[in-house]
Amino acid sequence: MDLLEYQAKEWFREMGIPVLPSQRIDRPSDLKGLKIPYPVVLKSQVRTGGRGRAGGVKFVENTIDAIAAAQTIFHLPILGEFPEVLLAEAKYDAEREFYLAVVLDAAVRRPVLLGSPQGGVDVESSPELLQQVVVEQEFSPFYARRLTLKMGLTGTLIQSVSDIIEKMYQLFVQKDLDLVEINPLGVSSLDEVMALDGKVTVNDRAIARHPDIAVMAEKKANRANSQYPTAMLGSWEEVEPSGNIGILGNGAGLVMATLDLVTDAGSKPATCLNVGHGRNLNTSPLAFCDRLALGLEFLYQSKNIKVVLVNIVGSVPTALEIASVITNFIQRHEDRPPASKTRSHPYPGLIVRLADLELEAAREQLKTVQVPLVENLDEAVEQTVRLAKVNAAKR
Amino acid sequence: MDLLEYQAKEWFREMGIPVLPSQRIDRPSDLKGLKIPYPVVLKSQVRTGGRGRAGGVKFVENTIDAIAAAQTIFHLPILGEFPEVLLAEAKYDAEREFYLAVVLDAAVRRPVLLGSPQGGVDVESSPELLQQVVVEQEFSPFYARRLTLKMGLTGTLIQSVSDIIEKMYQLFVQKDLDLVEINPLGVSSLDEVMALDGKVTVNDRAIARHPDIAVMAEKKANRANSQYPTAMLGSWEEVEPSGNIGILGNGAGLVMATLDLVTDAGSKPATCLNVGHGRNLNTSPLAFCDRLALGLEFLYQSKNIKVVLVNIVGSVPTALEIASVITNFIQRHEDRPPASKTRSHPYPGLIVRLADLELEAAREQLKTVQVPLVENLDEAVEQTVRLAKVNAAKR
Amino acid sequence: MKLTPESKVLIQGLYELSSSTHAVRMKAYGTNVVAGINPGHGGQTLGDIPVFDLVEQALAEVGPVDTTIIFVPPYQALDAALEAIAAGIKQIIIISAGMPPLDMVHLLRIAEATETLIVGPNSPGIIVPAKILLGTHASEFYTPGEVGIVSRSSTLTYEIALQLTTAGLGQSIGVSIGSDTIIGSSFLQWLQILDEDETTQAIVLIGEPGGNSEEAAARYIAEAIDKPVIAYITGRQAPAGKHWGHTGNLAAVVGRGANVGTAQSKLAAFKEAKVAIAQRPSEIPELVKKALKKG
Amino acid sequence: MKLTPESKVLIQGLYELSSSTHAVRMKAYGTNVVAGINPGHGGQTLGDIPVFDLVEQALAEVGPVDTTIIFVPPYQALDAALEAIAAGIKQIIIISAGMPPLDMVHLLRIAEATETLIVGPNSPGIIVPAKILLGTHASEFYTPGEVGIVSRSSTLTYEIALQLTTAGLGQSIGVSIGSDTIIGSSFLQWLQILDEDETTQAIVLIGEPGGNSEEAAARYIAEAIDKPVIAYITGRQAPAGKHWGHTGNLAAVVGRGANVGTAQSKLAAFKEAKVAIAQRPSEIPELVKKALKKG
Repeated sequence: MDLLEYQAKEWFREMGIPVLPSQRIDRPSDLKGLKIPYPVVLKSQVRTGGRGRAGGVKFVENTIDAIAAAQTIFHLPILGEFPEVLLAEAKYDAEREFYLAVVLDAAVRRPVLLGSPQGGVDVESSPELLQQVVVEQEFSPFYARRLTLKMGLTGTLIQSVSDIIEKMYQLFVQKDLDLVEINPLGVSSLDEVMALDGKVTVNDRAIARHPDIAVMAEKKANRANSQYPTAMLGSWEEVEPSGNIGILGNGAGLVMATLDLVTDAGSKPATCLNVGHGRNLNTSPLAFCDRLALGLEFLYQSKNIKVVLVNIVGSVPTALEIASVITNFIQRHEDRPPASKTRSHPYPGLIVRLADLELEAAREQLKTVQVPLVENLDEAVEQTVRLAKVNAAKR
Repeated sequence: MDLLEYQAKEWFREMGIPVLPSQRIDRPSDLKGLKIPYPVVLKSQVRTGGRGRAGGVKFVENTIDAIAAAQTIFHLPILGEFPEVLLAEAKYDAEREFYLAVVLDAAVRRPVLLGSPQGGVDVESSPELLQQVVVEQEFSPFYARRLTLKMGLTGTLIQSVSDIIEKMYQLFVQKDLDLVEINPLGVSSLDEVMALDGKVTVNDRAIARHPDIAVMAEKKANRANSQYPTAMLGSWEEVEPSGNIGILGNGAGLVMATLDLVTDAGSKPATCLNVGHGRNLNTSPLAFCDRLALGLEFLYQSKNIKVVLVNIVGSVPTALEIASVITNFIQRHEDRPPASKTRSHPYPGLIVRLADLELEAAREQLKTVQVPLVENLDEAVEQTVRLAKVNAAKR
Repeated sequence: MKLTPESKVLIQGLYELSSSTHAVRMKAYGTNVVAGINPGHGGQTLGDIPVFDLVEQALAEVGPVDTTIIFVPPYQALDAALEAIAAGIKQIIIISAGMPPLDMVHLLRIAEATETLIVGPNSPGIIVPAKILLGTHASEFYTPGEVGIVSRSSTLTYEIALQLTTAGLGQSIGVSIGSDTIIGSSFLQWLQILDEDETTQAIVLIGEPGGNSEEAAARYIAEAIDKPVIAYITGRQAPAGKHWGHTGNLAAVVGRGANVGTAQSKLAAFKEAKVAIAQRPSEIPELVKKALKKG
Repeated sequence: MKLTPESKVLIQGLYELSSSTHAVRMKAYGTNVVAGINPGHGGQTLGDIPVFDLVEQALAEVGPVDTTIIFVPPYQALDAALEAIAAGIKQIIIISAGMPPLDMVHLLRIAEATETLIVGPNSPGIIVPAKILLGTHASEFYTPGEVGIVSRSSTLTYEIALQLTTAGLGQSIGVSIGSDTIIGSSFLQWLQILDEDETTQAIVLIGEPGGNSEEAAARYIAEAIDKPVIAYITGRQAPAGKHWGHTGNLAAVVGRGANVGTAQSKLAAFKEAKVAIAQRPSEIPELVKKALKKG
């Protein structure tokens, strides 16, 4: 989960990382009660990058200009994202700008400290200046000093920048982060340092063990106003809005393999859903059969999906149990045809591919609702693609 | 630094260790605003043990009784200590009582978990039941489970008591403790657990790196109303109020050796002062010479001290520099004889023992104020004892 | 790596979710499951598996153990693994899904210092068909034979085992290293084990988007592996960043190329290493047969 | 233990308080101080001692180092020691006073795993008279000879060295292990080193109230030490719990006897071990002479 800049800076302040005086602005009128002296910077709080170039950052000198600028920013989407809040912040005269980050590196299986003496927007353009230090054993401040020296710092900056890195690392460990980044770290003419912008990514797995972060995650989820209990369901992703096939499988690798096969066969999957239990991050997970039923419901709600391909390999419920879930699901829907309000389209077709030692009983079960059970994966894909073309041609 | 029970319980609550609803009582009238339903236990908040037997714990059933009991407890010293505050706490029906502690063990150089299924006042009487687990490597909850099994716990108590131990250990590390003890840990008939009394000792060295604890330490020091800037001075201890010799040395071992010699020679030291720099816990220590001058002043203020023995071995300032400090000190006092208000007694005699390669210049320097410089330690002790007897006989 | 049917096996978290089912399956497959651990349940038995409160208690009873299989909830997996290491167990398979990666960083520092092999987390473990099942592999799809499978997936691995079995190609070992950001044993380690294993005649490597371990494996195969390797990478058509819960991706950060972690990058690496690439699961048996004929 | 004049020595915290004075004294005594570390001062020199920002930078310049002496402020001492260990230094002397004991617990776990010797903290270090000074001992009181001194004090150790020197008894090694609750090297380790040291003919052990290391030493002497040992324990007359800032005492806790840590308990242990006990510093030379004549 990515935090917004103002949230990241609240954490920085708690850790003792220097940040500028700032104030959260929920609506333009909040600027009337601004406690920071002008000039002030207004910044759009969006998770995407490039907001400066997009016009999401504005310097203002007085209340009238500030309110006007805030109104503009609130109505400016950045890469499609409208800001919920703005951050009003004091101005800072940086003589130099550094880049600092702590990130988890999968290759070395350790956190890595990153730093460049060329921060801000320049950091991408001079990758050769980016230095790194692997935190091999438990962190101790000398790892931070090692980075500052690789960055070419001297004198008092060694200690002051090391102190910032140490606090970033503490935050990284305390909050189970994937990434904490300060870019830029402003350096004044007196060699004082200031975190001017910050980015924090919390590891999704660890959210449940941090009550404060769990609250943030819940608020974010509510804000997104998500219709489906996806956390209970498993992981789902929209692949291609113009697609017309839904894929439901158990296991991420299997779902991706199915997606590849369907796409290679010339069709467009719209949504893929993994109901495998391994990846369910919810702490009170539903049983597999419940997730399967919920997943089917979810795909059936999607207007553009013409065919749903179910591909389940070697799960703990038997093929017969799975077939029963599917049969019950179909029967429930046949009993209660969709009300015009909630659904204006016919149900999609269904292809079920199961792999198990004993499939006859499952096949018989599915026959009662006219759903074919396919054993071979390639054949299931072929049938899916064929049916999608037929169904698409129908309407 | 020992915390009071109510302070320890505040920390327990923050860590999620279950404690009873309680309220701090600064004066008997506070009981009128009591938010805990009766019956209630009133407990004297003193650092010494045995308060129950001494009458410092009383059960009360209503406000009138509570105020009367509080007045009694506020006026009841326990081993010489009057409570500053009381703790009013809900009653708890414990079916069993356990003992739990985390303590630093100097012998194994590791924290040790301690536990006994016989807590409360019985714990001392059944030492054979006290179990221990050394936290050899970094803590992990299995160390706590190991202790609960050694204590003979079974079923759900293994996990619930392990959880308490885990939180005690976290507190131990987070706050740099020497000791955290729960005695008793009450166990209800439903196997629910509750920390009924707690003891926490913070390591004195670490106080300065915990801003919250530093504030507590400062308050405690202010309350003690200490007259002398002892933290700046070094470590001092009153040895024997009836003694008449003051000892000032550099280094704890040397001070203790001098104390032993003086006592063996039949005299009674009143106060010993270590002005060695090694043990000064103050973060901005005075220079050695300043501590020496302050230390002399401190001993000179003491009415009952007849002789001060200075014993300084191989310090960074030379013998001559030390002699100069002493000479200046004596001259300053001779110039300004004590006002009758602040001092009603003559200055003590002074014996200076210095060990250094070159002592002649120092000896000459001290001669100007009629202070003898003795090279041999035994001889210095002998002269001190003799002078103390002479001075004592004088008055 | 000790993978004989005589190996003594422990199960930590015997009463968690489906783990008792898997414990029974493992026993039935011939795995020598000597004890289970579940604090609070010491003294009970599951089938004929005795249950203990602590690993060290179990070891005092049943003697040294070769492998422990961890099923405990994800936030308790680090502690379970450290308990096993403290008791001297040298092979640990973590089935639990959802372990925070920093717990794994902590565990791996200690595992490296104590020379402990960690497989997983979020892994179905290891199977040696007809000999030993250490984990949750769907053993019914495997048959003994000459093909070693190393993978990051679970069900996709069974799919490919099934395709091989159906084509008459048995398997020597099947292992999934897990697909989390931070995992214990690597493709490299298993390629080396399979290269040295006498039964294994060909190796199938199954990769997916996220991380850069397939790229490292491709380079290693070119340098050090003598046996034929067939690579299959899933997720070619998956949109960037969509991985259905697999979190092997690196956090977006300055200084990392945009292409890192994509299936395309992995496929390019295998192509450069001249490793045979299967386009689809059903192509794998053909390529294995071709490679074995050559050999 | 490498204690020859050729040993290369590093000083961490060269500009802290009195450490530059001590660095100059060590150099003057013949100690091969090859570099000093002070972040932010890299590139400077103190006398002819080059200063670096990081230990690893210094080692790249001056080659491997035998011993580092740490003078940094107490809350930074753990980091300094870990930096030295990460750079491969195997002998660390911590002069700094005021280190929190849990920092030492952390350090010792790592020092034990890496087989690093830690002397201190809050220790004046080691002196081999006329050969090498590793720390802050008042070297002027020492002369070369046959008596090994191991102690928990600083100035009291110099006092006793002076008494021995005055009586014509030179010293082979003088070491103070420090008197903190948690310290690195122990009485036992040094008794063993002195027992094996060819120059040492008699050992003087100086103890004080707090902890139980003297009691352990007494038992060890009875079991394992062949050379004569003279023990002197200070603080006999000190009221219980008064130790002038030395914090070797154990926290009061159930299950620990009331007598633990007192001078009386220590004296009883030496008496039981039949170790000669000096009543006062000036008695030590007599007892050493008596012991050497016997030997």
